[in-house]
Amino acid sequence: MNFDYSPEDEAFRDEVRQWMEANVDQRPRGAAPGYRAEKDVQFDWERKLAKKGWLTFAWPKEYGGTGWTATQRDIFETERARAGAPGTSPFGLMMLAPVLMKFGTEEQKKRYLPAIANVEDIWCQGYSEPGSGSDLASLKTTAVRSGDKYIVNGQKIWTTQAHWADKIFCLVRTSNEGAKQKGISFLLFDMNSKGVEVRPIVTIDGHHHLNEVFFTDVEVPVENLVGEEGQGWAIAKYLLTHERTGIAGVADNKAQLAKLKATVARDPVLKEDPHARRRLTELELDLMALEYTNLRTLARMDQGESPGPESSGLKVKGTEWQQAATEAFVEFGGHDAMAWHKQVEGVDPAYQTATARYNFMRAASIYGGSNEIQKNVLAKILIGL
Amino acid sequence: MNFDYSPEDEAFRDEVRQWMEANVDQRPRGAAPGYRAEKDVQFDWERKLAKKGWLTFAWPKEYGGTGWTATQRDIFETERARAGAPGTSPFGLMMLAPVLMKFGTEEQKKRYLPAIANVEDIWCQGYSEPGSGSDLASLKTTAVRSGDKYIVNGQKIWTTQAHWADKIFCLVRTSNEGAKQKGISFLLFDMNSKGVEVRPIVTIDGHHHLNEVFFTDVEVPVENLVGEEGQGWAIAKYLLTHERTGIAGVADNKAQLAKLKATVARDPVLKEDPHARRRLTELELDLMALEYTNLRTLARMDQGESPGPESSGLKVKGTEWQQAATEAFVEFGGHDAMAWHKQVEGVDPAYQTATARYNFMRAASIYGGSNEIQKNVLAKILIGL
Amino acid sequence: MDLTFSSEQEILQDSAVKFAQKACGLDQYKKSLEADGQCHPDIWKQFAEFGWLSLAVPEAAGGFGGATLDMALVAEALGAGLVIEPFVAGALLPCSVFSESAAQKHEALLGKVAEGSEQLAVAYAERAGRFDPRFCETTAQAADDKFLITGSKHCVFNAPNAAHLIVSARTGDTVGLYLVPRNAPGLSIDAYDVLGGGTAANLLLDKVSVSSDAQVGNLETLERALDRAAVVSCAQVLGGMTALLERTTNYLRTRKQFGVPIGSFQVLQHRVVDMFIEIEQSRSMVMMASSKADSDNTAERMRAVSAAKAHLCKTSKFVAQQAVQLHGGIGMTEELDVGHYFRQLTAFSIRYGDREFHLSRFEAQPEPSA
Amino acid sequence: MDLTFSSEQEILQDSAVKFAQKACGLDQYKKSLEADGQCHPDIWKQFAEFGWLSLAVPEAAGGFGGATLDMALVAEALGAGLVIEPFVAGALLPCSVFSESAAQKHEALLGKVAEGSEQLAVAYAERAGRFDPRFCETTAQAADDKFLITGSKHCVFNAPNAAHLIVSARTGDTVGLYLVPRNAPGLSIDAYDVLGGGTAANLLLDKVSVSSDAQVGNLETLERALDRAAVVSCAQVLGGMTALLERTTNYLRTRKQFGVPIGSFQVLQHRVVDMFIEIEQSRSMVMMASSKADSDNTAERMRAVSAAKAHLCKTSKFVAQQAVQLHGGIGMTEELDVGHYFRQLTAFSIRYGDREFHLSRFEAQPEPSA
Repeated sequence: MNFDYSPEDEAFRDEVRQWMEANVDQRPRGAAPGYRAEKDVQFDWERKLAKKGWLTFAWPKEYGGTGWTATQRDIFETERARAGAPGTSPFGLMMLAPVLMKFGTEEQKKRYLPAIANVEDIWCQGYSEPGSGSDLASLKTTAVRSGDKYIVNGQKIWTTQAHWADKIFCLVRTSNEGAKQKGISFLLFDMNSKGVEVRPIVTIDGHHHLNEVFFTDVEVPVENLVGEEGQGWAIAKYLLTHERTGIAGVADNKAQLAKLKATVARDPVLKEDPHARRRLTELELDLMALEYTNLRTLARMDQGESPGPESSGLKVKGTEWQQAATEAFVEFGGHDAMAWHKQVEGVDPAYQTATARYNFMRAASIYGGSNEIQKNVLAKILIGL
Repeated sequence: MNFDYSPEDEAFRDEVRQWMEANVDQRPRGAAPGYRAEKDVQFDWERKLAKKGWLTFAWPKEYGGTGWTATQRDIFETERARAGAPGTSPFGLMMLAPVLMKFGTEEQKKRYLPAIANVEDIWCQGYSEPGSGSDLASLKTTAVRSGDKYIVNGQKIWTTQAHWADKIFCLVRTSNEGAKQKGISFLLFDMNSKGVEVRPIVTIDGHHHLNEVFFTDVEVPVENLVGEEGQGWAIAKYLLTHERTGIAGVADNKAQLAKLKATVARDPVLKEDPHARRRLTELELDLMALEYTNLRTLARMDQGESPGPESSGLKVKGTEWQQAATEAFVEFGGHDAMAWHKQVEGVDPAYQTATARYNFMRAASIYGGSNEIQKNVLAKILIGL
Repeated sequence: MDLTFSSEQEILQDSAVKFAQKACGLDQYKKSLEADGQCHPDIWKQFAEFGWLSLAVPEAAGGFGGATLDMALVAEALGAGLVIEPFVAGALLPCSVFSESAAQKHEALLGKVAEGSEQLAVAYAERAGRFDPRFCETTAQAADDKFLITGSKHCVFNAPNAAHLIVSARTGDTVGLYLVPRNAPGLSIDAYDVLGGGTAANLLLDKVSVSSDAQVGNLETLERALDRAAVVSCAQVLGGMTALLERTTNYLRTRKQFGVPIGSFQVLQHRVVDMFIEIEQSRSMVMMASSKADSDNTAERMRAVSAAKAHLCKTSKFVAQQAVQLHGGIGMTEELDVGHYFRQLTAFSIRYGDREFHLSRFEAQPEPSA
Repeated sequence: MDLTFSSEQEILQDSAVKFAQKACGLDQYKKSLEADGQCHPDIWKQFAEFGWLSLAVPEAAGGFGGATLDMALVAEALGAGLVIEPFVAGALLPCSVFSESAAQKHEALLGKVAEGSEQLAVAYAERAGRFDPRFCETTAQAADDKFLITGSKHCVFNAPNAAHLIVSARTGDTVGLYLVPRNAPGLSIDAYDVLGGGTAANLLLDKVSVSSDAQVGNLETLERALDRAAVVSCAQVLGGMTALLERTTNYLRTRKQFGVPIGSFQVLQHRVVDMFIEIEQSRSMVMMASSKADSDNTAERMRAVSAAKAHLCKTSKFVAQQAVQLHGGIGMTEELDVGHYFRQLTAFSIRYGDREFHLSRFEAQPEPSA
């Protein structure tokens, strides 16, 4: 048993690192996790990756992906985060794409996958509704079949990058019969369809990442249904279990810790403070535990196995860590973290956006299934009542 | 608004302190909270207090008590703990006595109260049963009326000092009709009655404080019923809300903190360690919050009011503090805390019993209504669902 | 021990609570954010009319000469009302740094503060000293009957709104406080809005000349005033914590998921209980510190204030985080007041010393005899 | 990256798991507590027969010369089985301190350890140094072809059972390890049982004379061996944590209150989930440290071991406390194994360095390049 990388993996790491060093724009951009990059920064970067053939780093070769192992993907992400580049926007690449690969028709694959791979289509995800958060299956947005179209009415909320997106994949209700999960379908459509309206939600970091999206008699061709009617819930669940390694955010967390340590090291007061040092140590140990837990999952996946029980806590622990780290930035920043939405001269760049990131990162334990919901699911497995 | 003690209270404190200094045996006895004093130590001390007239410090004057204000009682407890003396055994003095004062017949008061005040009767409490812990109302021990007697059958558990006790006050089931709470009655009887059997329970501190008590056809005169048949649950609830100030254990906690600080101050390694210092500081701040919360409750009671909402968290926070403090003793002790049930030469007395106390103190968040149950009750009040 | 308030204090509290309920809250807060210097003139005017701006002005200068507790009672109500006007930074703190003689000398200025026509700000922190008022590298060089002040000051709350700044500066071993007009030559101001509302600035002072009677206080009056500011801020944040608890219990009663109010889930119930318990413990600390903030025993005062501030830095964060978590997505938005309280509570953890500063200061005080 | 075990390791693990399930548990534990030196001869004999006592004996001395991981696999099973026999303190740790040449020289002694007929103990800690093996005020004074050892040693685990003690002592700037017969003149032993099972002693050495070939190792071999002991103890306590989780989930399924299994209460459900998550994180740390405990890079080794030990000191306490809490009263008794695991987990937090020691040591290591 060892955690050593193979010579091939080490060579791969070198290659990625060199490329990142040559290609990542080093201006600070506030592109750290929880504080999304600007639209042009995000997609310029994705186009650069696409040109290199690395944008689809998580896709299998048959769909034009890299076909990398789980370990290689993790190395790539680690080097990407280390270089300070933003993560790829997940909605098309990591969420819709695997769904289409598994459930899509040939026609759908041909139509959508290349446009994702070439950063032509920007996607967003229509899941949550005002009345359906943790209880997602109670969603009410309807899609009523009418000839060769669905007529969609309803409202989605918390829709990240809806204001940037060309297209949306949506969970909609096609039936009210039987169990509520059974009436849900998975539908794709254009954001510029008639009847789609996007309203911004400004979050407590003072920025606009999220939106409400309203649908009024939106007409969607029936061929935009993925899978079958009523299969939407199964598709959503498939997606949840499909990719678990990214969920802990280890790659970005490691970059955050390195940044935090470097910040303290150049802070004349904090670098001598045993309590600040101890806080870094505790963050580092917790991150090591997370990192090696993630490696266990990677090793299983490289062997073709599913993620083991170790992976179940990754989301909970990963988001707790991210929240603790952003909190540390604020506290280390002190007065330098007080300025709101203004770059003040002389402030360490690490502290510049500290409060906005701390504020926004509170969402990490809410979205994608709150940590309370995660624990409900795990409890069911452990206790089985 | 001020927290200053009146000159009268200060004079009272001086009086108590002087008496304690003159009368508390200073040999270390392991009589710290959570690690009960030996029987003779406990009751020799109580007899000394009784002689001084201070054993019934929480009783009203009409029953031969001191009639002290809540603040005076707190001062007394603080000075008692500061001097290193054990707290009074609560079962007769603090639990049965107020029940009898409120619900007892004149005959019962005359028969039992003086014997409690003179340390002639040692009492224990028969509440919990193997199947009835948090769900106390489900208790199964039966008392069946037969002429002028009740015939008691069943089993109690976690009975503190049952092996010392002359008498027991018991919740028993006199009816299976209607709501389970309605069939419970409050009964007193002798521990040397025929059919009472006491079996020791050794706890994880390695000591015998607790017992199982078995009842087989125990005959109890009907005049030993307190209140009426079916009133047992109401009596038990009265008792729970009767005395809330002692519950946080502030007096003993302050003595513990002083001991912990003194121990660190004479430890050549720890006294220079910023992390040990910080841990003491955090304990001290948490205890201050608890102490001043307790003072708020005392001030209300001195005004003749009931304890306010501030008092609701005292048990939860108080026991958490006690557990944190005993844990600190173990960690500060290190190797010196490893010896099990043996006094090893050269070991600081504070570390001598550290692990046993830490182990036993885990019970603090379990007994008297676990902290989870406490929070259920509070949630009902706050949310009201 | 007497934990009741005087009748004057009850009136003060009552009027503040009513004002906050009637005139404040999210809508007013949004207007205040848009107002000049994030201080809405209507609100400030009412502060003056209630007499709150003279609470910290010494009687010798025609003020109310109030106790810290008086100010805490007002601040708690303002905190519950999401008020961002600079009650502490613009009036209470600066008025409290004046020595008695200086207050008399500057009665006119303090009168303007009391009537709401001028604001002040205290410039004591320097970047390299974090929160410590004793760290002062800014110098005041005596020259003829003037002082020349040179150095930099960090995160001076309310400086952009202040007609005069009160700047700490060292002459040899002594730190004095000097009244500096905002437009004094040699003074440059880098202004910014701050987290949770309000403004601040970083200052550069290059041989700023002030007259010899510009000294209005010293390190001792500064530390006493900062302690008062810390306690009053604690009271203010306690108001915010209480408001968050109320919002959260309401939300848990009304928000339904899975066909039931989410308040029926035990994990969320216990979380609310934890918030409640922390708030009650915090209230005790605020009462304790309020009662000792005006003590002549400096060590006792510092112990009490640092204990309370350090404690509330922790508990306010917990309450703010849980309030957002229990509200879920809606708690993350600017639409609800919850997120704005969250920001204010976060800002509190930095204002007038963070937990680390106060824990260390607590540790530096001599132990009281017990 | 290869997280599979070798076939030898799988066999080792398999035999240990089966042995622990079959021969160990609460009944055997109680017998062991009553046995001489809290080490039951039947158990120890089987340790020898399985070859576990030779795992740490160098091949050069006829042993297995195993990796730390081998020992960790056995220890985890023993921990799950509530075993108190001194696998680490009496065999693994002392056998690991021998330098290669010393091991050859003392092949006979090590052979006896491997066959289970003798036990050893390592005396390195001193009260004033807490857990630090570099703190060594005990001296070894060279005299003719002998050393005279003088000083005191603290909490020497398994010393009461040891035929020979391996004592660290300083000669000038160098710390050596010396084999001292238990009955050596000048050596006095204050023996005691320890929390959670096992024995220890405090030693006083007054010019204890040993021959010059009694030196079996040095500070470097001691620290390496202690790191191994720490990792193997982590594995052992991981076994205990896993057992506690299993006991607790079972109890939650079967214990009824208010007419339902208590496992239906969400707060208890989430508590069990927290235990599970901490255990999985801890397992990752143990795997990490096991894989690095034999590294030639001392800083890497120390970082890895201290990270794991510090982490498990915290998580094991959490798991132990929650297991007792969720069991309620019955978890507080000696009747159930839960309370005994609790004691063992508490003892673990002290053995081979507490969290504070390992956090500080972690901080003292140079950062690896990333």
